[in-house]
Amino acid sequence: MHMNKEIDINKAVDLIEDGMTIMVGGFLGCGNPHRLIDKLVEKGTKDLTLICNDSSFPDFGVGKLIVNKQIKKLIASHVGTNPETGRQMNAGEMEVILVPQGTLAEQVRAGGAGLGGFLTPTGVGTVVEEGKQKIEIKGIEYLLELPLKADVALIAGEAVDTYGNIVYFGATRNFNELMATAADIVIVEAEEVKQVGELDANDVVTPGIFVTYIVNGGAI
Amino acid sequence: MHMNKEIDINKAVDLIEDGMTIMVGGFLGCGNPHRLIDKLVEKGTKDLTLICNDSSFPDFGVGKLIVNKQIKKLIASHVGTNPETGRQMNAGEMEVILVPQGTLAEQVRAGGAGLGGFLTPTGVGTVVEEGKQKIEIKGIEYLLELPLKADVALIAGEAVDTYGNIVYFGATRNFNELMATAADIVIVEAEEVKQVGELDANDVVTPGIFVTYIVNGGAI
Amino acid sequence: MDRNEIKQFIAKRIGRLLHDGDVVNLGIGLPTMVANYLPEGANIFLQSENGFIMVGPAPLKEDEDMRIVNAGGQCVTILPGGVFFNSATSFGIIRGGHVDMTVLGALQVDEKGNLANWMIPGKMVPGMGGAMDLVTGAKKVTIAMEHTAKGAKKILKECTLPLTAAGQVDYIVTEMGFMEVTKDGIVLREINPEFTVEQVQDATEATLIIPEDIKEMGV
Amino acid sequence: MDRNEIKQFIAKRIGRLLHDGDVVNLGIGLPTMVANYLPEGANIFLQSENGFIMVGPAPLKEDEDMRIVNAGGQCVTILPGGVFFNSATSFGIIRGGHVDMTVLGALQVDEKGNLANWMIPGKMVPGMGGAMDLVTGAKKVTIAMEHTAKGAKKILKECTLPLTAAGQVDYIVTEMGFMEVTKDGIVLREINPEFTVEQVQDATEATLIIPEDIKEMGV
Repeated sequence: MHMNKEIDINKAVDLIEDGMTIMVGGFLGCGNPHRLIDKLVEKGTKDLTLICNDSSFPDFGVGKLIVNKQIKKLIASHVGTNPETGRQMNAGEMEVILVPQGTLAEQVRAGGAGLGGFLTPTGVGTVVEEGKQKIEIKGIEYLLELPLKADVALIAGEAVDTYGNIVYFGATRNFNELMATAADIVIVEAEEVKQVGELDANDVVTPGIFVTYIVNGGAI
Repeated sequence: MHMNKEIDINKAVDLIEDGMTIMVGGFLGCGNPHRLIDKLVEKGTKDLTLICNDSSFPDFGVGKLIVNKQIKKLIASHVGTNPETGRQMNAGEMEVILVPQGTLAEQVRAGGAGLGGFLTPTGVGTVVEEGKQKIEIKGIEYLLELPLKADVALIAGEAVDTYGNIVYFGATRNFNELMATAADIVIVEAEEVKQVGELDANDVVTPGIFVTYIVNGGAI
Repeated sequence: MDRNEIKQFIAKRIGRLLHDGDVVNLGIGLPTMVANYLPEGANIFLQSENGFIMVGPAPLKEDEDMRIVNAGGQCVTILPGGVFFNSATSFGIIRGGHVDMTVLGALQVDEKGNLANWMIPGKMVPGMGGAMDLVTGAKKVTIAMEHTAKGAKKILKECTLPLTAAGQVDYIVTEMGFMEVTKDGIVLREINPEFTVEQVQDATEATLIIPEDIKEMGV
Repeated sequence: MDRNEIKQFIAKRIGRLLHDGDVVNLGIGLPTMVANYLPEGANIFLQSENGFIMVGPAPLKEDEDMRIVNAGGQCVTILPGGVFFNSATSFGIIRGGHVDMTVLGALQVDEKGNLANWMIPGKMVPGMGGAMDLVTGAKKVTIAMEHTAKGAKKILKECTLPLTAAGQVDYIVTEMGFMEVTKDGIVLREINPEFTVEQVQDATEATLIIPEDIKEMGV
């Protein structure tokens, strides 16, 4: 059973419950797990906290979750491409926490890697430092940033074997590789499902031990 | 010129000067850049600070640098396989700083990634915490560990293109990928030098922008 | 110069700041145009913070692959020798000082090298994206922008908008001149001969330092 | 039981602690022998902290590849579905709680779950290698060892040697019994029928908690 993690997309998305925190890989829609997102829009699961690099566009990828008002709180680095995000933010309908992109990536990585936090020079002297501990190391000031974790991560993979080993293609990798390490349940949408042994042990990017379930997306 | 980073092994190793800090990839010799090390032994460069996972065996890989008394200070996670390390350490001839392996890996990564430090639970309640700042996050104690950098990193790569893009094989990757990001001068010993474009952009592990020089080791 | 000519003029001058082997990150908009003016014969490695290096030109419509987009979300290509990586590696490259220059636009920049380019309170809050990391981490930070915005000054004594980063800007390139931010203030290194020093100063709130050997801003 | 039988006995019992799908890291020496007693039909993913998952058996001499070695430096193989990664990723897996169980030897272990297995001051200072991370990060920590060392007790009220980690040990498996470290102390869950409870307690400095339903240590 552990050895074939394929699951029906409905069952997969049903694992996401109202109020959960989800991470979704992707950058302006590139590398979003589009089928999982569409199914989540269909289910209408609500009050979600969404951790994603951005809120994409209103009609593309994670942007649809915003338009469908399923997100209670958004943690992202950039929301400028989705006017509905700005509208809900300004209207007080959705809480938005803006984080520098490198810090967001590192927070997710730290969550997956069991680190209690890290020191970054990014954001020092800006509003980003508000409420954060500042630590000086060898004369340079850093912000102590804390890890992020999620209940469920939705990941887009290119080729995925039935153990969950993932190979990405092109710029779709972005946050997917990191988020696959940082959630209790990790669901990967595979463009192509491979048999175990078909992927080269040197080329696999995400080891299958991180992956809970695989949804076979089929070739676009 | 930048586009072909190949250099003679003598010129490469001459970049290492007495008293410098060097990082050397590898784990018990597996993934050590053996030809670069042998050349460094031949040169006799001394008073080096060596950052390496371990001190290998007396007659294998970095262990030879210890036996040849070129190391003033060693930062490693394990030295039990090289009796000469223990002898020099006990005789006060060489300073040895022992670091948990995961912390050492993360310190090197932090050095390359511009982080000021990170919080790890590893070492809390042990001698490793001596002299370090302890920070509590959500009721859990962590040690603040600082980044490591080096003047020169010696890296072992499997296939390397002339831009310095590196693909590793098997368990040789270990610290090589991390150290390639964390030194002013990065010298990679390539089992095989490839032309630009021969390596798949999705499979390259170390982007060539980190690499300063390539030494063509030729197939073993 | 019309606005397009102004942009080309600025992009061209910035192109001359780059050297063979440089790793460069170009922001969206005007900065992206610098890619058209890279020094001849030099190999410049363009980084895209969403996860790859050696960004190539846009493909033909029929060759577009939605899996290879730049940080602006537009389909691009990757040149031979390019590499894809994840966002943590990408920002490790940026924050770790492995990017030689980043070129970005600005809402405001000041004589202390402070930059504001990510939000206007109450109006526009798109988020900082990768800009804070880029400005903090890149070895050199170059601002590419029109000297004023509809007459309003943008080069100030002190930024009034929320900062992107404090004290990180190295160069400011506008249609009026090429400026360097030093610890003494902003030095007008080169001036566009279409303008006088007085005109440049009038369009600038910060007091410009005018060196004796001020040069003509050639492109 | 001779020493080899003792080791097999311990390794067999630990094998029964593992479940289908578990990610497991086995230390060198006795712990490595657990690989010979994995539950039948279960897929256990053995991790090697030097950088891969799905460690396979040692290859034939002629098939040895020096590029595929385990954390003890010995040539091994990687099974289909295995993956190589760098040391930061490897310890991210370990420290991040993605390893279900680590099995290690001990010099000393105590009733608070403290472990000492990396140095004897003035004598042996091999270094902690990956042990501190493994003991801190793995979900379950199992100690595999002979109950005493040449008659000297190893299961103590309080460790006297420098610690590897504080309060992290979950299970202790020896030739005498299978013990669980709880917040009340060490519970002797199973006893090898070759010994009496008194004999086990006599070989143990810590006061063992003996449950009413103590079981026979089957293998």
